[in-house]
Amino acid sequence: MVATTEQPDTDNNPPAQQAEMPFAIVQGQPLTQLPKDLYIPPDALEVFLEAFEGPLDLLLYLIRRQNLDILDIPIADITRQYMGYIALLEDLQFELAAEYLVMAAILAEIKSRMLLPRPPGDDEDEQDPRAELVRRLQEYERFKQAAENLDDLPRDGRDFVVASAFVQDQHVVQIPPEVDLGEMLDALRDVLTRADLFVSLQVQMEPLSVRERMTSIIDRLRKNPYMEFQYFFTPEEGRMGVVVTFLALMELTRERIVDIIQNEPMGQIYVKRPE
Amino acid sequence: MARIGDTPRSSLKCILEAVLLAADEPVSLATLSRVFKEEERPSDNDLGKALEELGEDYAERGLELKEVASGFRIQAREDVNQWVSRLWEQRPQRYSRALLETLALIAYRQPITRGDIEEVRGVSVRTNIIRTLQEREWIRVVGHRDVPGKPALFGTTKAFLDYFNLTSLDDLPSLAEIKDMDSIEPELELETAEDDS
Amino acid sequence: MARIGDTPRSSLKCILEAVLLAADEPVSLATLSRVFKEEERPSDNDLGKALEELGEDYAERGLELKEVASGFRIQAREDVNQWVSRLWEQRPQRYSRALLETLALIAYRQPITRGDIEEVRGVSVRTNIIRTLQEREWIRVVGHRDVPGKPALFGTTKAFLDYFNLTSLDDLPSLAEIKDMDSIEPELELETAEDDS
Repeated sequence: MVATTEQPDTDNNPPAQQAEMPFAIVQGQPLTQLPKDLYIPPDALEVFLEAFEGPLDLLLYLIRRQNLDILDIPIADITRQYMGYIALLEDLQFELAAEYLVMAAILAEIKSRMLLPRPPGDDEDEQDPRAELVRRLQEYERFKQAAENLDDLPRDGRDFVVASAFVQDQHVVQIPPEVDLGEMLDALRDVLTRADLFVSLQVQMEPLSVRERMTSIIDRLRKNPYMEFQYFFTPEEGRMGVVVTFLALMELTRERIVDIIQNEPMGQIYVKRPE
Repeated sequence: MARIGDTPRSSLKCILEAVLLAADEPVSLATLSRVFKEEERPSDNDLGKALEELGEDYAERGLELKEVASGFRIQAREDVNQWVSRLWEQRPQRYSRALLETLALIAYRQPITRGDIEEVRGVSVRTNIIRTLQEREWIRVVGHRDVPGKPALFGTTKAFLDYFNLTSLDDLPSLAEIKDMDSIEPELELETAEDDS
Repeated sequence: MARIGDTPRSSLKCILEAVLLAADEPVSLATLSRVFKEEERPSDNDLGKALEELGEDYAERGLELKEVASGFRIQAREDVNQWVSRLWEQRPQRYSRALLETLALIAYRQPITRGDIEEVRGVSVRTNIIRTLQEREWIRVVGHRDVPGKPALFGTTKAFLDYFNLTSLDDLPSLAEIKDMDSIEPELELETAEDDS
């Protein structure tokens, strides 16, 4: 790999304005070169590497700290600096994430392509060899920025706290389900089919008004368990109403829900709720 | 760093209110005192006064400042409890087939005893079905049949008719009509769907 | 049973305040509406107006009524945060850059696969970052891309927006522009010549 052959600061010294980034601080002094005889605790380099979120982040750092235009990276220079760090880390047998080595290869490749003479005439189609890297660097940088923006947003528990009041006897209210009439009728049809009531019992076909009247008759008997027979008939309802009431009373008697009592022939007839 | 009372929003009373509502449990006077840095810490007397004012602010609100054993807390008043408690309502599951069959039989065969229903359905009717229908106020006991055990007779209620938007039981399709329906008519469902909205 | 506005303490505004403070999470307009029984249910318009009034009542208080993604909630303002935050000994958690960058990519680029994230960041995404984000319910699997391996597509949740005090993804700070490289094309050859001295 190209990276290992190149050593930092052997031939080309970096331009003066490019302050080298210290890779470690030793006794308060930034360390930019690694003295061959000095023992650096591996931890220090680990810290250095952990400061970066990967090769793109490291490259961005190298570019930004020198105020370089991201669109016009001096690729040879940046490659040399990058390789320098990689070599340094490898010298220390520091286990580098594979991504750093891949990036070293990419940089070396771009560098060599930059050296090739570009074929005259078709420079329209020929892309700058750096284009893809520049795109990736910009793309990464915008999300690095987005992450910082996200970190600055007001945050639950850090910048504000959700307010809550105490509730005594917090009990769960049961909301009854909705019922669809069709659903209920479906159920009825099923049960009647099962019971074979459709065919066998013509009494089932009686008008529902009789059933309703039966209920209202017993209801009235609840308040007054002993009532005159004619009391249940209201002339305003007409003949149909009279028939319905009569059928209801007959059915109630048959089902032994009410008693009909006549104490003497031709005497008053009473409807009585059984005790 | 801002100090107490720099803005109306950071008056002692406002700070205490926010602290009490931010805490998950009652806050003791000592803890209330501790949220202030030493150099600006109000006296217990000032704290007490501010709490009193805060309590007065709540006189006409759905909340109250309450002192309990472990400290102060702000809680919802009983006045608003009926609404607050609906926050934790359980979303309904659907009624069982057995319940719907029971309800339908009561509607069509009322007054009817539990025994009658069991006879038609061929299975016993669980008590909680009857209870659910009674709690919903769709059925009620209208009387008792004069046989041993005096079983209760059930009938439907006005609330039942209202719920299904019926003026009387006669508005229900007759059993003959039900028998002939392939499935229950769409218009019917549409109608009830509108009612429930 | 009491009705809305029977007493000042049960005015619509007071009920809403108590409900919002009693709830453990932001309350949607639909839920606010549901705490009222059908026959007394206020219109969305009335609800909106009462909420607005409530918000105005809080103008000079240490609290604010805030609408976030999943509804309305009442929260302590940043103005009083220095005191409120002293209720808890623990400092609020910090998140690593790796986690924040991953979250930012999911927020801005959703639906996105882990592979997509790795491509932009230039490093692999550790599984525990994805797990942490899922456990916090800030992200969820919204589907799978139809390519070999069917990688999961991630998206953010309402809880994510709630946590960062946002109503919708539109409220996120906008992303930086990508600049075009063509503009610097002419200087290219000159530059490379210098570099390779």
